[in-house]
Amino acid sequence: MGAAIYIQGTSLTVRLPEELDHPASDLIRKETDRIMGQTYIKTIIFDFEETTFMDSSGIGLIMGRYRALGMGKGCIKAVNVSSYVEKLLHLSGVHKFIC
Amino acid sequence: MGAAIYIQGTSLTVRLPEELDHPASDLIRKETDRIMGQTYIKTIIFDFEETTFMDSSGIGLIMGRYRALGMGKGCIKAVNVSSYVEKLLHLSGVHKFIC
Amino acid sequence: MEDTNEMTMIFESRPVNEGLARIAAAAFCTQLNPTLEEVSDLKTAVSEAVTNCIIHGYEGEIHKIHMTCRRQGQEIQIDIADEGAGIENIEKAMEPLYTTRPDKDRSGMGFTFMEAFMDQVTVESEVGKGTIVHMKKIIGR
Amino acid sequence: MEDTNEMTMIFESRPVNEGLARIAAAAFCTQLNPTLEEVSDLKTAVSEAVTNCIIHGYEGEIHKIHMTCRRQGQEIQIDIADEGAGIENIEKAMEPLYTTRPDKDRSGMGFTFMEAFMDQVTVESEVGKGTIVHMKKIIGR
Ligand SMILES: Nc1ncnc2c1ncn2[C@@H]1O[C@H](COP(=O)(O)OP(=O)(O)O)[C@@H](O)[C@H]1O
Ligand SMILES: Nc1ncnc2c1ncn2[C@@H]1O[C@H](COP(=O)(O)OP(=O)(O)O)[C@@H](O)[C@H]1O
Repeated sequence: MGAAIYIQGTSLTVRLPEELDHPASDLIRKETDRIMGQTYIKTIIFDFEETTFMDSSGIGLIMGRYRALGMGKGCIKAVNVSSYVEKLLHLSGVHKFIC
Repeated sequence: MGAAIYIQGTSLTVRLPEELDHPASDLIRKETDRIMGQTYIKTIIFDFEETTFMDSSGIGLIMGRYRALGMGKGCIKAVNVSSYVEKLLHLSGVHKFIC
Repeated sequence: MEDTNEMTMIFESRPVNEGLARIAAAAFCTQLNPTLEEVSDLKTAVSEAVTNCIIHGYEGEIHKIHMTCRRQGQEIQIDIADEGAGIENIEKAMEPLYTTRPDKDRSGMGFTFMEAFMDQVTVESEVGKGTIVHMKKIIGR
Repeated sequence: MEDTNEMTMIFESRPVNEGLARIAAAAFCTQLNPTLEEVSDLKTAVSEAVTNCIIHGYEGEIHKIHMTCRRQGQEIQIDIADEGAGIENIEKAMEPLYTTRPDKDRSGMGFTFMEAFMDQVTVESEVGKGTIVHMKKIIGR
């Protein structure tokens, strides 16, 4: 149900929750920022496997992490993306900086 | 999702819907009454397999069919009853005239 | 953490809205981490009260029903009100198996179920003015 | 068959109620036999409008949000309103990527998503008075 975050070397995997809305995004943002303040992270992998709902708060979360990685210096990945999440990533243009 | 009704000889099987509430009970009542006006029915089997929600409208449906069968002349059965449906059948006393 | 919350839903007395009221009350209640059984209890109680507004309060006419859900810690309060026919004798109405509409296959178990599934049920009613049912339940005992 | 219906939900501007509003709007819409995609579209649009009331309208303070859902045949209308800060320049606010809260990781895509997923979106707002978003969508095209 909730999110889970794993660190492997310089890579962070965020298993996103079922509903990636404003309160869920806020929680994940705080947790990833905390980790990135302690550990050098180069890659963030967002795993959408469980995610059945998302709104623009999820887009804000990804954009913000992209900025936090230094705008293209790091790498953002999105995996297990449903056609619905895909639609939102495209509409927002966020898919362009997913590597 | 919806209800389904089958006739086999003098026995009627009613596959109850997921939500056995007031509108659902009304529909089933009309359909069973129509059938019982045309065909001689001695046994009614209520199949709760799909039913995850019920309220007192479902109890009214069973009581009414019991009356329509001639108060104990026929036989009412309840099959695939969950513990939740069981609770409502007991609370209402309807389990006493289920044969 | 937030431990109070409130919402009111105002909807037309159409049978299709009985399910809507159940879903909204159940969704409101998820904040309290209820068990599946607690959710079922709540949905049944809400369903009884809303069905009564539609069948007995408004007798099939389309008017407004009000449902208010309030949370105070682990207690949930639900009020369901109509401005319909009202109840002459509340005590009698609350007896098991008592119904004024056996013709509609009502079982007379509505109030009995509400009382069985909630911790407290009180009814205010005035003939010609309407009825309000107050229900309370502690979640997570 | 009934082909009109209406409900209003009034709830506090707590983030936990964003999910409640989505569920209620989706449940209201089931009468129109929507596809899964239509339900997702509706939920996203409702989520955007309600989140905006909470973050921008009331800036985290707890006040009331109103959501009205109306059905007319296969059309669903949803109005979502707050009595908060209001919007100075609506045209600018509706531009993709425009946000006044980048500090809160807002993407500026809220109105863009509402417009993408609904057939019609209009906004009325007055600074210091509040904002109302009107949305329409035909279900089952
Ligand atoms: N909202 C209401 N408005 C008017 N009368 C009501 C209302 N709710 C209940 N009643 C009266 O109380 C009686 C008992 O209600 P209840 O126990 O729910 O059983 P049932 O709905 O099966 O009749 C009803 O038959 C009706 O006469
Ligand atoms: N209900 C509202 N009350 C006040 N301002 C609002 C409201 N809704 C939107 N706005 C303003 O419009 C801007 C754009 O909104 P939107 O497209 O949803 O993006 P975001 O929510 O990501 O900022 C917001 O940043 C805010 O300044």
